[in-house]
Amino acid sequence: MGAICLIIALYGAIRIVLERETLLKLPFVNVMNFGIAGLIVFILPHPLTLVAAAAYFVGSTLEANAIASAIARRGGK
Amino acid sequence: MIEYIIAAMFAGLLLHGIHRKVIARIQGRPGPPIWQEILHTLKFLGKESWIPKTASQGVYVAVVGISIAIWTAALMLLITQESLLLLFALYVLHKIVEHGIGLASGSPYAKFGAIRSVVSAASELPLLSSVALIYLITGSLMLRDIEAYQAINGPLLIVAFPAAVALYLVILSKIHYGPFSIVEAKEIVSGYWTEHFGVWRGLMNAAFGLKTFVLLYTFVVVFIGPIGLPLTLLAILILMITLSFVCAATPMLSPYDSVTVQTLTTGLIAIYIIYLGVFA
Amino acid sequence: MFDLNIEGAELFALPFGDIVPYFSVYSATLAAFVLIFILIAAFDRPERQLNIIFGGDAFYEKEIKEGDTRFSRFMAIACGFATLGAVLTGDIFNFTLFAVLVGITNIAIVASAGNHHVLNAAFQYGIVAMIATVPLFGAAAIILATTGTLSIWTLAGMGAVPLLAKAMLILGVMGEGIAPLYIGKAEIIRAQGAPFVLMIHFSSLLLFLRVTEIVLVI
Amino acid sequence: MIIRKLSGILSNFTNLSRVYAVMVIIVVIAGIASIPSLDYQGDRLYPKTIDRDSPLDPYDRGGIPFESTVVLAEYPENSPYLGYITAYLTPLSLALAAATPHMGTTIVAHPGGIIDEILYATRGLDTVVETTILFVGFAVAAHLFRRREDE
Amino acid sequence: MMESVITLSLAGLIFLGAVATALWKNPFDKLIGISILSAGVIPLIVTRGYLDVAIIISLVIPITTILVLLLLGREVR
Amino acid sequence: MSPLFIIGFGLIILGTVATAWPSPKDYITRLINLELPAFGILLVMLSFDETLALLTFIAVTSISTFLFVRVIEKREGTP
Amino acid sequence: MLEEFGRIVVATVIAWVLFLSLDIYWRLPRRGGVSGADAIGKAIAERGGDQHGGWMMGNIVCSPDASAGTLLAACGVFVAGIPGGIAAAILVYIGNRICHDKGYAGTSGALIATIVIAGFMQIGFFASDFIAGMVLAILTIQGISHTHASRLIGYFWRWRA
Amino acid sequence: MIDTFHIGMFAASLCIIIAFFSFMKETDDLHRLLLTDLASVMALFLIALVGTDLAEALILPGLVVTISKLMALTEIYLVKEGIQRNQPARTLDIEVLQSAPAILASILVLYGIFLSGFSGGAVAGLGVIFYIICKGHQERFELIETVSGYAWVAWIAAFFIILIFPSQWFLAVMIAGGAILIKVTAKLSLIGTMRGESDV
Repeated sequence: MGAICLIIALYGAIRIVLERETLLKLPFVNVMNFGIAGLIVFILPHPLTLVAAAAYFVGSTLEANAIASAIARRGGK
Repeated sequence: MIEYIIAAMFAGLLLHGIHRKVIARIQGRPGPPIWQEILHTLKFLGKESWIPKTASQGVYVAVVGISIAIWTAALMLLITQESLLLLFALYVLHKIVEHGIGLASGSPYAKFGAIRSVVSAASELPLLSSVALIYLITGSLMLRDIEAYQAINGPLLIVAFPAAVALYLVILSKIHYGPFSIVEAKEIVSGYWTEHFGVWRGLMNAAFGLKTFVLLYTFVVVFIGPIGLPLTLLAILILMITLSFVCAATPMLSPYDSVTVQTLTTGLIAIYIIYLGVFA
Repeated sequence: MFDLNIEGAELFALPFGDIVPYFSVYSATLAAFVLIFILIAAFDRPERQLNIIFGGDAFYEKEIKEGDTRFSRFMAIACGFATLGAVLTGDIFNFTLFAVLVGITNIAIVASAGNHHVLNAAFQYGIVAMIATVPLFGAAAIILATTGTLSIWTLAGMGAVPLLAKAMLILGVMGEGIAPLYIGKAEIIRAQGAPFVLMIHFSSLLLFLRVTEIVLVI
Repeated sequence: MIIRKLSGILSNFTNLSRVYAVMVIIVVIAGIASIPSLDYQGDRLYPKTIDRDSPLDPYDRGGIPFESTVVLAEYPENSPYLGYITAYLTPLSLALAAATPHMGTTIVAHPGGIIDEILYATRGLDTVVETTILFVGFAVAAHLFRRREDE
Repeated sequence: MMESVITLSLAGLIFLGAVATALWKNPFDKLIGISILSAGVIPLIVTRGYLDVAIIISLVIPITTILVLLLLGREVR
Repeated sequence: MSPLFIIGFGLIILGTVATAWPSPKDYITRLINLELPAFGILLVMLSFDETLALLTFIAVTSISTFLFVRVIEKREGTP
Repeated sequence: MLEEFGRIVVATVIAWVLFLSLDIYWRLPRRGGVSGADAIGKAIAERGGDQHGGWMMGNIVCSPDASAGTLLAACGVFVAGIPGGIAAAILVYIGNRICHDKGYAGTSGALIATIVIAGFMQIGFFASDFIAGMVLAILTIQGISHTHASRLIGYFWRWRA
Repeated sequence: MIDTFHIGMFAASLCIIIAFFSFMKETDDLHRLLLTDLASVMALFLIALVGTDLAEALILPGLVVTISKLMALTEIYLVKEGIQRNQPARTLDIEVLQSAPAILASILVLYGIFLSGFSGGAVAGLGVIFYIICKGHQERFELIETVSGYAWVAWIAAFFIILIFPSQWFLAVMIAGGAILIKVTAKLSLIGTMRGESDV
């Protein structure tokens, strides 16, 4: 199961690298985040891991949100 | 104890007089009598003196005291045959005296002198490398051990020739009218001690006399070895005259050239030390 | 006490846990000088500068702001105590920290002048002092890794410290103690405060003296 | 002439940092050759013992609260109560340790533990200097910041 | 076995992110590269079992990103 | 020698090169590239299990990033 | 092995339906919640996708929505059973507050997913299936093709509205 | 024998050479400042290579040195260039800056207080900085400075307690942990207020 998450995370990362436009990279970032958050839970099944996965997920979502908003406010494109 | 100090002071001042005389003779002038510096000092000591209003008073006075203290302590070290490293430390602290004297009064000339003394901090570096070399050869920095070593193995002058050259350069850079004495060049009146007059000037003259004597004495003790008092004094005199010859024959370098020459010397000696340390 | 023939006899030691500062003849002499200079910095008035207006007899005194003097006086005293620590400490890493403290107080003393050139000098010096932490801490780390200890007491006379570490230690102290050259070149003449500027020079010279001793001892 | 050229470089003080960088590079390049001959003995003092199953994972050094444990300090005779701080855990961190095995860092950073022992007790002077450095650094920034507000 | 495969893939993720960060020219792209990099780093921390560290780091990294984004906001006209 | 250490030092070297010669040579690029060696040293510390230092290091790196941001935005600003 | 594969496929379909219906129910495709989501939606529309679908994808990127709620609830149930799912809901709510979002979609997603997963665990499924399933489900929406996914969501959105 | 330490040393030497070479070529002052941060990473790398508990205890002072020097140097840079009154050319007004700070900062501050010591101070300080730069601030400079001054004194007192009355180690550790926490947090958080906003 962990392998699925890992492969999807890697796939997401590769798609990020291949995508040209910055805004359209962000959905792939989201895919990668899902994969990594799932992977974290599979690596170490422990109640605290849930918090770690949530923290990672929320943190990177916040990051993506901030980047997208900054691009929107800056360029208007 | 005190008599040693007084004697050394007068000897140093006398050496200064000889120095001036030799230079004058080489340059074809009659020159002042050789006791001129002693008379100078005595005259200054009797003069009326005060502290300038704009000066930083504590530094102005304390630095004179410190300069006397440093060289007295250095003489004591030589007599009690303590650590050479401590002597080196006291010598380096002399830099502070120059700097402090220059800064204490608000005078720009004195400050220029002080700043030149700062930038020529490189002149201490040869001494550092020569101390390290001596330690490498003798395995000790106590003056008594160095004397013992020389009593067995002959003068260090031969074995540690680069160190001797370095110390010679250091003395040369501290002597008046020399190629490296940029801190008291004539374009900045008389350098860092322009503003010290009266008793202060007299005391400093005395301290500098002591300094000259101590430096030359150190050279003889460290590189030639224990040869008895009369011979030591003779060696000091010869050394002083060679220094005077150098001073008379060379022009004064421009400030940064002087720094560069001193740094290069240090670098060469450092390379020699590393060579000794790694391959020997 | 390690009885090496370098710096004279040991007078006494002051244990602070793993860090054992010691007074030998050498370091006690240096410490005495440091105390004198701390006293000078603490109680002396800075000099006042006279500016002559050329073409006339008039001159005026530059006025000194009380606040500026207070700051640089405080920093000079702090620098003095840092120097005292650097001279007395018996531990390599502690020595490097004291060296860094000397460096940063030097920056502070220089930077308390408002002049643009002087601030520029403070900045340039600060950059050198900052990159000097690489050789400083690097030397401490290499010494710790190769000999397993940082205490000068244990290291003394062992000869186990590699040449690389020694060279880096010297280089690091050079970087922290390079301040006098900067203040010399910058127009420090216009900056006030002989006792404080003196302290910069004094502290870096003492750092050199101390590092010479350390390099010879370890 | 080379001396004149060199002194030209030295006299410009923005070049000093460059000269310094060159010196560091030279020393490091010369030092690379000697690296293989260095032998690692760093674990003489305060070595790590890792016990993956302990709730204090990377920092488990043994001992029970208000008792001592073995700590390899440089001068154990100078710290009569060596090992007590290492062994101590606050009630809160004891509760955490009982609850989960994956919070070792938090537990040890809470008062008590080996790092506190080193930082506060055996090498306390380091921490004094360190906090003073922070204080001075901040004082410089605050002084300059405040001054520009006054003007 | 699984452990080493995971480490290897995460190493791939890390280097993908690092190289992308180094080579991309647009600052926003670079920040996305950093986020790929951190996606590789945090599971490695979890693999070691330091969950508290992982939580705090995954909260601090977005803060760093937002701090950098302060430089990339809308131009004042 | 753990794989973490190898990844870490590779990352440090890569990051150092990237920071030393950033591709568009402006402040922001360099500031972002500075994160790469920081992550590298994070992994090195992790490989030695120095977690407390790691935690502090990340927090301090973030704060120093803010210091740089403050300077850069002032520098590009208008009086 | 084949059975496991089948479970994952089923879990994927369930998770897909669950989060898509919840997101559309909470009107995520109506507009971009924050400016970033808005911009992503417009960028996708420029590529030839659907505007409303793009907005929803932007919203998923910019804030933990029902999909994130499902994933974290699955994680929570995987590590700690039903209480884990509820804890996940709380965490998702905090995450939503951080990301400037009302938090209806994420929280309700997490709660409903907890119930659904708990129910499916009674008939032989594992919570881990749902983690993998959710990751695959999000892959179909966000990770394959922006334009097609957005058109699909747009189709659903018009059907609801 | 070649082991981890040696490989690390080689890598560190290589990095130092690269970093210093680049530093040598650089002329712009701010770029040089950025490169000094890179250099400090090298120093930490060298210390971290030792890999014992002692190394870890040495990294923390190393970090303090870095951050305090940077603090002083950036301020000097601003004053020296005469740009300390500049308004930022860009503003960032994204929504998350309104919502994120309160929650993230409170998590970080609470966790930092729990950690105590220098690590806690750094974490909590980061939280406070983040809050202040996003939400604006009121200048309470004097008060915070005073508090941190007293905290410093308390730590010195703790140090002497450990040295002179080692039997009171428990009290001393508590004072020390708390005092350093307060001090570091206060100092670092004041950086956030020193941004010199347009609303002053």
